[in-house]
Amino acid sequence: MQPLAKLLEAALFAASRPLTLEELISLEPEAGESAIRGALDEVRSSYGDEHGVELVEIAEGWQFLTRREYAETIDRAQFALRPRRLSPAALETLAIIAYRQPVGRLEVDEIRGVDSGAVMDKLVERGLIEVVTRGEGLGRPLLYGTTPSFLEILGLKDLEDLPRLEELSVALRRPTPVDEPE
Amino acid sequence: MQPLAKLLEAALFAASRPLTLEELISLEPEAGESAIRGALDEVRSSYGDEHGVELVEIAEGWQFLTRREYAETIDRAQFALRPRRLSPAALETLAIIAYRQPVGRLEVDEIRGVDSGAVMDKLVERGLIEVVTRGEGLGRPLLYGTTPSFLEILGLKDLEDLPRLEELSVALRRPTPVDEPE
Amino acid sequence: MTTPITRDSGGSGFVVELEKFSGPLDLLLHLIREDEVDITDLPIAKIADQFLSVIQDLGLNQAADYLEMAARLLRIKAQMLLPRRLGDDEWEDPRAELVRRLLEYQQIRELVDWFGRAAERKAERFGRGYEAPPADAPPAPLQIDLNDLLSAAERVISLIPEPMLHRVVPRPLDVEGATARIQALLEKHDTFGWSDAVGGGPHATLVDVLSTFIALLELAKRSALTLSQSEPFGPMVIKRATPREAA
Repeated sequence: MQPLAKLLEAALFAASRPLTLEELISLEPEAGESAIRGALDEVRSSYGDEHGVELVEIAEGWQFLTRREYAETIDRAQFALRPRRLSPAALETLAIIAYRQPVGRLEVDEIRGVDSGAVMDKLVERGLIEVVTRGEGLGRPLLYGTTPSFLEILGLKDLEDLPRLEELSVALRRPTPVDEPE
Repeated sequence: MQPLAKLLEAALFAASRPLTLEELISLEPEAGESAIRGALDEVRSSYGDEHGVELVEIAEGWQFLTRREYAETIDRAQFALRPRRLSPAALETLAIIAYRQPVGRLEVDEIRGVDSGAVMDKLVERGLIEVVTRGEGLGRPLLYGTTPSFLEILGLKDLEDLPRLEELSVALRRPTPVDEPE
Repeated sequence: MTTPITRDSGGSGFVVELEKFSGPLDLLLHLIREDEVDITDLPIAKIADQFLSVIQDLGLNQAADYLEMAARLLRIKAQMLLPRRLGDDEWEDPRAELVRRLLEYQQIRELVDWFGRAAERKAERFGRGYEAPPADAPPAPLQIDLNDLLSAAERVISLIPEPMLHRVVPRPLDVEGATARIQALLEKHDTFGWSDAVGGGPHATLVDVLSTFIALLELAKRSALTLSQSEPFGPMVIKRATPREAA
């Protein structure tokens, strides 16, 4: 590709939205419109059938898009592209909520000794916890509990299936080599 | 390009962050690792000097990035967001965590000689560090480590890419300019 | 944050910006560089005096981190003055710990420069700017191992000094009661006054008043009634909403 075409390619790739011809011209105003049009053609034809992406003219301008035939595979893999395991912080927060539900954010913060707001938001987003009610007292805080999908993921029938904490404390207190980074 | 290479190209193009080999394999699990590696090579070599973007190994994965030479033009046109700069305090904290991970807040405070809680909270918020485990001892302090996003913002392949402390020995020499290094 | 402060020190004349220092160690290193002295053989008396005068000038003598360092420097300075016997092998240089920290910190600063440069270089390359809207993919098959959850619970338990008891805060406000009372009044009267609504006459407590007030606002919000006052601080008139108003 010519330098001008390579510049357009880079700009179209980095842009968060389709770029209009005017915007592309503004990248290198001295080049002039016809040179930009030519360079745009060059970019488009270099992404022919030989590539997994193509330069597409859509209503608002030009944009690189993945070819339709790969869209489904990529979409399907999307979830796989995200980390599937919870961080230690998320697990701790989840454990507190599982055993103390319904429980408010302040109480979780207090037990963990750190602000847990962001972690809890993530857990809500992932559908593992949800607001189940409001507490009594000042400001009627939102109280959280675990969701059915939490049980489902762990393969538990209901919350009664969770091991009781008393057993847990005794059983796991010392000998386990906790906190081995994976 | 072969169909598998085109699929990888499309996926890498669509992602706005680096994809790990594992993630690429999950696109087409039946293909197997070596075929994926081969296809990855095919994609990389087809984006040689001939393009405005290139496939870069970064943050334990691969990502298409624009070539450096177009940075200024793209920046000037403001089509793309430039990452926010990190403050010296944030960089200092990151440096300590990068080299000492997993490391607790107290140790960071001690090395820096100042309270680093607020800075660390910001870094967690920006996804550059995360709690990786809890330490032994009193209060079982949260221990932090760096995330792939940390590698990404510095453009590093992995933690091995960080300069070795021995290489920094200049800093340990006497600061007086008259002292010739031996 | 803070305005830059210029300080002229003797002949060397250096300009100090407060934001430039990320802490007392940074300031200390700065002084050492200015004076071109040997870190490993720190002229502690001189450096301590300079440190004190700089934090005084910059108003940093209010900051705990800097004060702590100032105290440490003065202690080391005093220890250096203590007589020691010749050939005393046991003698430990009181500066040793500070020097170790300074060297370590200097290394960190070196890394900061490296990190800064690396980030600058990375910023010259852009990733894909466009993020496709999330696909309607099936929900992520998140994996949580029961053992992981249990050891997380165990970690949490180990943090709790003693079993926590639930504090049940009694809820003194009786908004439901007040609402019922007002609704009963609305059945019978088109209009009534605030004191009717509160009920309890002279025995009404603050809790009664608050409960009634919240109930009235709630009912007004639900368009069950309207509230009006003829003048500021005048008596409140409560009126049953007409069906049209309620609609």
